[in-house]
Order: sequence, then C-alpha cells, then structure tokens
Amino acid sequence: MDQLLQHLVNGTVLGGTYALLGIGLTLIFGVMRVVNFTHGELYAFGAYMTYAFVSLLGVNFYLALALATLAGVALGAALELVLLRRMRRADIDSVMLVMIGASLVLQNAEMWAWGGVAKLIPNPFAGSPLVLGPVSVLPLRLFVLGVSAALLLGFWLMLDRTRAGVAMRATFQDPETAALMGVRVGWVNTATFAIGSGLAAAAGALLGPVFMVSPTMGDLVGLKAFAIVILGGLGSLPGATLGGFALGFVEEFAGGYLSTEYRDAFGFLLIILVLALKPQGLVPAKERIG
Amino acid sequence: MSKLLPWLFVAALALLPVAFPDPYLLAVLTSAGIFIIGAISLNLLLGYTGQLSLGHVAFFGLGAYTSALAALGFDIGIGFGLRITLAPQPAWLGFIAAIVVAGGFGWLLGRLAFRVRGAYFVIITICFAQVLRMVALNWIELTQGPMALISIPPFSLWLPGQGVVALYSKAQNYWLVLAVAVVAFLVVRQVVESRIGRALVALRSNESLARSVGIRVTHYLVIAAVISAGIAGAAGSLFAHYVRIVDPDVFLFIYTVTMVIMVITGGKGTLWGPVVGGLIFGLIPDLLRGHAAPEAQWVAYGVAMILFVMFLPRGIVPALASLRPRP
Amino acid sequence: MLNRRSVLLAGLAMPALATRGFAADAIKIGMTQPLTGAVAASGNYVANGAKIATEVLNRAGGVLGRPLELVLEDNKSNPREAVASVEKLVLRDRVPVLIGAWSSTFTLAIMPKLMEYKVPMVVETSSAARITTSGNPYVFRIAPTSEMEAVAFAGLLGKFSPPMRKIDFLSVNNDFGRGAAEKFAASLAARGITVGKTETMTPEATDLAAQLTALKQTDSDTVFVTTGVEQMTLALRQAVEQRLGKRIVTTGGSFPDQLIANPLPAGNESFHILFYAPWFPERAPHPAIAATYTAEWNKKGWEFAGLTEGFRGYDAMLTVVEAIRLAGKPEAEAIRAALWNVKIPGVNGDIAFTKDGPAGQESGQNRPNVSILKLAEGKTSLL
Amino acid sequence: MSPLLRVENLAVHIGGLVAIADASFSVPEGQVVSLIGPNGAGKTTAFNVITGYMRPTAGRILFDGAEITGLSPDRIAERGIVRSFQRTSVFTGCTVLENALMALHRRGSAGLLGALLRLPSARREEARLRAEAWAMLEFVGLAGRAETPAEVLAYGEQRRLGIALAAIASPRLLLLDEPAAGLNPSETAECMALIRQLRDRGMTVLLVEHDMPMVMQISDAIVVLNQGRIIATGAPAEIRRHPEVIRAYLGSGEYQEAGHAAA
Repeated sequence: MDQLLQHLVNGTVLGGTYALLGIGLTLIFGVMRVVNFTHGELYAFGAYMTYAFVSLLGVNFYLALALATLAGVALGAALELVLLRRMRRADIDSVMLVMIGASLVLQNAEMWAWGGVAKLIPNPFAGSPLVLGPVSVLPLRLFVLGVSAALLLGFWLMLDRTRAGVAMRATFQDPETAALMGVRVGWVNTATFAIGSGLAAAAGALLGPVFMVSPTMGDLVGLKAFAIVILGGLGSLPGATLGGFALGFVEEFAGGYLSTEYRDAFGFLLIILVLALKPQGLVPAKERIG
Repeated sequence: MSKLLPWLFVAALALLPVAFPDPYLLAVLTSAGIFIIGAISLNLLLGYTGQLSLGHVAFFGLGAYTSALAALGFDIGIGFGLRITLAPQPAWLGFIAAIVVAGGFGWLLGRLAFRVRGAYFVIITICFAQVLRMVALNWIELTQGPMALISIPPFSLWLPGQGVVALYSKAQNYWLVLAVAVVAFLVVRQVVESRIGRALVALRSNESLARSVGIRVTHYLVIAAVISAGIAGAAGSLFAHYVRIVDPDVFLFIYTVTMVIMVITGGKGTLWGPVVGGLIFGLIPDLLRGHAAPEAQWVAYGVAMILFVMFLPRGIVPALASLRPRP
Repeated sequence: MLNRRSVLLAGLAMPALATRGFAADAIKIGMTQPLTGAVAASGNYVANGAKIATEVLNRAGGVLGRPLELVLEDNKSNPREAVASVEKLVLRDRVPVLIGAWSSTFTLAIMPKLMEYKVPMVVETSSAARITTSGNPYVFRIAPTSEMEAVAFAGLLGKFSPPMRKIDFLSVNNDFGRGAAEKFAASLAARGITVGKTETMTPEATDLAAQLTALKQTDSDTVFVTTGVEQMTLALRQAVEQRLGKRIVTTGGSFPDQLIANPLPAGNESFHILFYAPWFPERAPHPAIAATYTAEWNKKGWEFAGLTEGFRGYDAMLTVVEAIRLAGKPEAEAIRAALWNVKIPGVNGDIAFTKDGPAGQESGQNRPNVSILKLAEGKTSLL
Repeated sequence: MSPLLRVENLAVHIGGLVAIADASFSVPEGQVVSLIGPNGAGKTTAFNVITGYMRPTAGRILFDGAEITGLSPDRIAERGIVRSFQRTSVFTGCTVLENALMALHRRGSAGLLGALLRLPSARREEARLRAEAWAMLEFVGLAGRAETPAEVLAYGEQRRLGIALAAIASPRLLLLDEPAAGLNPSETAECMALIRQLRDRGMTVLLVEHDMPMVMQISDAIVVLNQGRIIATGAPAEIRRHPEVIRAYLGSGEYQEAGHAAA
C-alpha cells in the first residue's frame, strides 16, 4: 500500500512533464501537419540553456528557466523560418526527412559544443525530500509539477482567450478556410512551431535539474513524445495531456510491479497495441468533413 | 551498350580484390556493401511504394540475430517447463533462416502498419524497431542481452572440390557481399519491372485511383514489405558473420537513418539510387576518419540530408539522367 | 570505369599517405575509444590519459630511439564502429599494437579481429570475465575483472561500520553491471553476508524511482550500485529523494565528481570503489608516478574528475611502450611475446600479466589495486 | 430483367450530418444513367459508397444480383465496377502508357514467382497487356502521347486519359465523376462521343455531371438527388418538366443552369 501511494506520486510527477512534451508535439502536428523529429533535441537544448545560464553565467535559477524557454522559442522560430517555411507545399514524408536531418545537426552540434560529459544543474531547492506519511517527494519535483501545470493552463488560456490562439485553433481545424478568413497562416505556423518548441525546451529546462544534462538526453524523450501523442491521437490536445499521464503511470506501475527491465518498452508496446486496435488513438482528433 | 554497362561495373568490382588487394579498401567496401544491400531493400518500400518505413533496421537486426543464433545454437525455456533447443547450424542455413524470419516479421508489420498511413505509419515502424531492441536487451537467455552474441563463426560456403570453406579472408567476404548485393539488386529489379512493381508505383502515385482499378493495395504493400524485409534480413546475416558480434544496438534508429540517407541522396524509386548513395555514404566516413571530428561528420550528414530533400528531392541518379542528352 | 576506380583509390590512399608523411620515424600505437556517443565522457578521459603518457614518454626520448605517435580512433560507442576503427588502425595505419576499447561489448567485438590480424591489444577498462577466458592470446588486460574487484573489496570489509549483513544490487543492464552484481554477490556471500535483491536499469534510463522504490522495501543495509558515472550520480540523488535509507557502495572505479560541487543533503554519505583516487596521489602505490600523471593532467586544465579514469589510458600506454622496449622492435608478434615479460610500476600499482583462460590460448591479466573512497557533504576521504 | 446495379434504401451519415437520407435507384444494363442534383446533394457520396470508399450507415447495394455493400474498392473493382475521379484522375509521375498498364492491373495475373523468374507465361501476359494498353490509347486518341508523363498532358487530354483508365479493363459498370468538368464545348462533345462509344462496347455507365445539356443528350435515364433524397427519376424529357426538380434547382441558385437545360 505504501508502495502504491509512492508509485502514484511518482507517476503523476512523471506524467506532468510527459504531458508538456506531448502537447508541444501534437500542437505542431495538428496545426502544421509536421512530425517534429527535433522535439527531443529542443528538450535537450532547453536543459543545456538552463545549465549555461545557471552554471556559466550565474543567472538566478528561475530567471534561467524562463530564459531557456525563450531560447527554445527562438530556436523553434528559426527552424520554422529557415526550413519549414520552404517546405510548406512538400509532402509530409519530405518534411519528416528534413526534420530528421535537423535533429542530427542539432544533437551533434550540442555534442560538439558541450562535450559528451553530462552536466549537473544546481538548483535552489534543498535536497531533502518532503515526507508525507509513506510518501516522499523532492520539493524540486513538486516545483516541476507545479510549473508544468501552470504552463499547460497558460497554454490553454492562450488558445482560448487570445487572438493568436483563435487563429491557431482555426488553422488547426482547417488551414484553407482559416486562410480565406484572413488568418495569416504563415505566421500562425511560425508561432505554433515556436510555442511547441518552447514547451519542449521548458520541459528540458525543468527536468534538466532533476536529472542530468547530456547531448543524448533527447533521444529517448523524443521517442516517448511520439508515444504520448500517438496514445492520445495525433493532433489532439486533450489526448496529449491524457497520453502523457497515461504513459507516466504505465511506466511507473509496470516498472514497479512487473519488470524494471522492460519499463521503457511498455510505452512502445502500448503504442503498437493502440495502433493495432484503435488506430486513431484514445481521443481521436475531430474528423474532417469535406 | 547501356545493357552492358551495369555488368561491366559488376565485373570491375569483382576484379577489384585481384587488381588492388589492399585489405583496408576491401574491408571498407565490404561493410559499405552490407549497408548498400540494406538500402536496396529499403528503397523498395521507401522509393517504390512511397511508404516511409523508419523501422527498417528492425529487419536488418532480426536477420543478424537469427543468423547468429542459428550459427551459435541456443537453449531456452518457454515456460511450462518446455524448452527449445537448437544445435549450431551451418552459416548458409542461418542465412536462409534470417531471410525467412525477417520476411515473416515484414509480413506481420505490414499487416499491422499498412492499416494506417503517413505519420502514424512512420511512428509505428519506429516503435516496432524500438520494441525489438528492448526484447534483444532483456531476453538475456536467448540474446545475451547487452552482453551481445559473440564469437559468431564466419560465413562458410560449400565449394566444389573444396568442401565447406569458412570465409576468413577479406576478398572472400567482399565477393560474398558483392554476390548478395547483385542478387538483391536483381530481385528488386525483377519485382519493380513486373506487374507487381507497377501496382506498387500506381499506389504510390495515386492510391485512390489504384484501388478503383482493382489493385489490392494492402496485399501489394505487404508483398513489398516481405521482400524488402527478407533482403534486409540477408544483409543482417552477412553483417553478423562478417563483424562476428551482434548486440542490441543493431536496432538503433541511426542505422535506419543511414540507410534512408543513402536512398534519398542516391535517388529513391530508382534502381541505381541506393547503390550510388550507398557508395557515397558508405565510403565518406572512412575517407573523413581523422580529418573531421565525428560530430562534424554527423552534422554534415544532417545538412546533406536537408539540402538533398529541399533542393534535389529526386536524388543524384535522376538528376544525372536528366543531364544526359536524350537520343 | 577505370577512372572511377582510380579516383576512388586516390581518395582512399591520400589520407593514408598524409599520415605516413607526418611522422615517418614515429612508432605508432593504435587506440580505439568511445569519443562520441553514449559513453563518450569516459572514453575521452581514457584517451586523454594516453595522450599525456605519450607526451611524458616522448619527452624522455621515446622508445628504441624513436618518438611515439598515438593514433586515436573513435568507436562511436558502438561495436560495429569499434570493429571498423580497428580495421582502419591495423590495415591503414599499420599499428603493431592496440589499446582499447573501454566497454566490454566493444572489446569483445574487436577480439576476433585481433586473432585475424595477429595484433595484440592492451585492454584498459573492460571488466567482463569472458574477455580473458575465451582463449584469445592477443588480449592483455590491465583492468580488473569484476571478480578481482569483488575479491579485493571483500578484503576491506572490516573498514565498514556498522558491518554489512545483507546487500542488494542496482546494476546497469549489461555485462558490466550484471557481472559486478554476480561476482560481488558470490564474493560477499562467501564472507557470510546475505544477498538480497538485484534491480537492473537500462543504460539510458534517467528516472530510477521504480527501482529505488522496490529496493527500499527490502531489509538489507547496503546497496551496491554498478553503472557509468552519470547514472551513478542520478542513482545517488534519487536514492535521497526516495528515502532509500541504506548505505550505498559504487563499484567499477568511476566517481560521481559532480556531487562535490553539488553535494547531497547533509547526513547522506556514499562509498566508492576506485582504482585511483586523485585527491590522494601520495597514498597511491607509486606516489611519484601518480604525482607526475596528476600534475600533467591538471596542467592541461582538464576536468579533475577525469583523473579517476584517465589513469587507465596512462597505464596502458606505459605498458605498451615497455613491451615495445622489451621486444626491441615495433612488430606485433614480438610485442605480444614481450607483453608477458612486462613488469613496471603504474599509477594504479604494479603491472604484470598472469595467464588466464584455456591452456595454450591464454590471455594476459593484471592484478590491480583498489581503494575505497568515502564521500560525505562534498568531502572525500579514503577509507 | 433485373438491373445491373440496385441501390436500396441507402443512408449515409457523416459525423452528425446526413449526406444521404434514404435513396433507392437502379441502373439497367447497357444504359447511360445520370445522377444529378445541386451541390451537396450527395452525388459524390453515393459514388463513394457504391465503389467502396465509404461505408453506408444503412441500406444495401446489389450488383448483378449480389450484395457488394461494404466491400473494399479493389474487391468491387474486381467484380467489374470501376470509377473515374473528379480531380486526381491519373497516375502522376508515370507516362501515359504506364498509366494504361497500371489500370490494366486486374486483366493480368502474374505473381511474385513469375516476376522474379521472368517465366514465359509472365512474359506472354506482359506482351498481351501492352497490346491492350496500346489499343485503348489508340481508341481514345492518346497513342501519340504514350511516352509523355501524364501530368504534362493538356487538361482535356488528362480527362480523357482518366476515362480511359477507368474503362480500359472493360468493367461492366463504369462510374464517371464529372468527366466534362472544365472542358470547352468541343472537348465536351468529344467526351460525349467517347462515353457513347464505351456504352456501345457493352459498358453500362453511371454518370455524375453538372453540364445539363450533356446530361440531357446522353442519358437514357436520370436520377435527381436533393439534400440526400431522390426527388425524381425518369427519362430526360420527364425530368425536364418535373416541378420538384425545377424548384430544387431554383432553391439552390442553380436555376440558370437548370433553366438552360430546360430550354
């Protein structure tokens, strides 16, 4: 029973960051029809930026998180303007290939710049865990969960309340009609990719201090982000949130009770199962009529 | 003339070990050749059916493991007190087993994945390779997990007058890989230039129209997947007996990416594309060894991939063909 | 057709000519290490150790009156590339002797090639027992096997208080981790210690909460952690988070140096089996050699933590060069024979090979020293 | 004699929308039947359902007395129903001859073994298919462009190729989706001639078309759909005078067209 509660807490904490990763990826797919293979690299980029700001430039930790997220937004915008904008008329497969190329470049540039040695980011939270009955959790993890939740909420409000959000939703549903209604789809795409990238970088900035920062940290995370959005249905925002928590819990419980070795495999097996049984994911994106 | 040229090319390659018996050159060409076979097989799916299968290394890895396990033998429990035991088998049998097993998984993946298209298809194929890697890592009784299958015997062939000969020398391995590559090339050519190949190209070009004229899309995609997987399995088997170690990293995504780069730069959907792309990307790493940091090499590959897709999307071979004046 | 072929050959030959022209007289020593990829950090440390050994030896006049040249190849943390790097070193650079290849998997991948090309290799890090027991007479290992490490550790058990009664393992899921768990379990069980649970983790896993939660439930007092330095650091930090509440001992010779700058909260201490403790060069078996190595390393401004692994490259280089000196000529077979006669002091201690593996096909195995470092609140001390 | 195609109580709901409410009609063998109606009436949906691209919510489709409801498009094609498409009507990236060979797929039977070994039977079949392809290209007047990539053809030629691809394997029922859309008057006339010739070769034709003069001239019977329901069936002369048809076109703002047709 004690173990169950602890697993529940661990799963929630893990799921929150997974959701953050999934939302960015699914948003980009939904609006732009782009499978973003650089997502994992942007995650690593966010973590490295946090490290650079905190450890090398001595910036305050919280400010560094914000700056790293903004750096992710900027890198995302640059990727969109330099690469994706030219590929708007290309088929989805060509775009995927370009994004795979970009992820090769980003990852190896990171390795070149930072070396292969993993870095540890100092953080302002004392290392001792908070203990509540049988459950213990680091204050840093709670902070991460809190910020993830805040970012998710802020993101929803942005979509719901701002003009940019409305334009994004319109493009999400039907780019052609949106363009006819005066939405500048080009800029919506840039904004979308930048925000999606920012969310990935934010996830990296938040988790960097929890784990460690290394050039290959994005590999598995990128694959897991795919798992999350497939679980939830590609292009479905609630689905990505759900998928994030689902994967967090599946990994935590399968790892805790079934097999630690296959822990990371459960996510991928789950995807194959989901795709075999229910190819459109758990929460299918709205079918288009036309 | 143009019919003769490919055979002259093959003859030149076959004479290479005699003319230039430099073992390093042969080693580089042999390992490039194995990946070219992989690229030739990927081209059937990627180029001719237009399905971006990014789990292709799964079949390569399956072939490598099957062949290695057949050569080494195994003894595993499958629950309920039952055991499966296999005594070590000759390499050629492992080679055939590799083709069959990889082809079988090609059928399975085809049945599963071709129900979806586009991004879903890509991701399901990636996941397929990932799951196999996890299995290879953790089914230690069978695969030795991360400890890898080692001491895999070299390929052996029955040669008239000499009995069974183990292929230790560079030149022998080189010829073996060359021979398999030529066969793989011919198989793909025969398929592509037949009614089946036309059906594949039709569904790549216009799937709705293809269905309307009675082409059973999934049926033909699965056929393509089985052939493609079988050839990749053969390449994996050659790999296992040449490198003589197989570990779970054989399933890494980066190998698929390497094959994809070969096919894309050479020219997807052309018979010679993967050969040209494969020679370029199989040889460049060794030419650059010691001259550029490995990270820089990968950055260069990434940039090359982006530039090719953006500016020469059809690849080198079609570009060259269009330069040649038409008679 | 001819044109294409000659262009190809020219392309392949040019770099080879270039390197040959660079140092015609130098004696080449080949090294393959993971300089990029998952385990690049350690590979670069070991390569750096070999580099400074080359400099130190060249300053002292090289060997046989000729300078030394270290030809370093990247095996990209991957067995296929490890094989490719060896083919390049042996066939193109024609090195008569090799050092490598960090991980047991890479070393095992290379070993058939050593037989094929008849070139000896000094193994500086890999710990898998199979490396010296599989009957490969070209393998000479200066690194300890997990078993040797476990036996040596058992001799130091008395230094722990309260004494160990029951132990668990948290191991990376590969030869290194599983081998260590198995050998330590055997060695400590022989000393009357109860062996509990073994949890494993994939090398790339970052979240170890599930494993640690499982280990927390057991009634043992000590957990042995065996993995690379990065995952080791994660395990130590997350053990605090999950309130593991057990003594942690890490094996394998790596040290989580980042925990010096970012210490665990007060009251948490850990123990680390090391083969060289750079904080205390004076306590090394041969203080003068250890001091030279440490000083040269620091002069380069390299990361201090790298010293704990860099010595492997340093000692391997000393070993190889001594063998060349004994052989009297830089030829593979002569060096292989001479390696059996090497008897020199190194950073870790005395280096000499004893026979291991099936008769007639024995590999060489050195018997290294171990020490136990205690880390508490960012401070190190030798146990 | 029972009709070649019979659609019984067909209903199609997409999401919450009703595309076809309840439609029954039949196509007698050897005739040209047109399916007309204002935009959004459900004509293309009906095509999609008959050819297996969509599943009906309710109802049955009988072809030559056998039920084909819910079969996949390729199975339906194998039974002898082939359609043309409005927009993407050819295989791009392939030559005209290759297009024709691809469309002849179900006239061949060579399998994997035949392909790999180049068996004599496979080679004979290949020669036969080529002959058939050439014959069809001659028939539609595209033989001179056999080696031209399909996407390079003029628009009218592309439409003709599209019809040829549907007709090449001699289906029993040919469904043409707006074959004359975007054609000029002389091309439209050629198109009509082509459809008649195909009917004379023994193919039954079901046509969706907006060009009312063409529909009136070519059809043996007309089925009028409006808002998912059939409002009239009959010979062209009857349809022209049908009050509900006139009202439907008036309501949809396509009065001009219908009026023109009625004139």
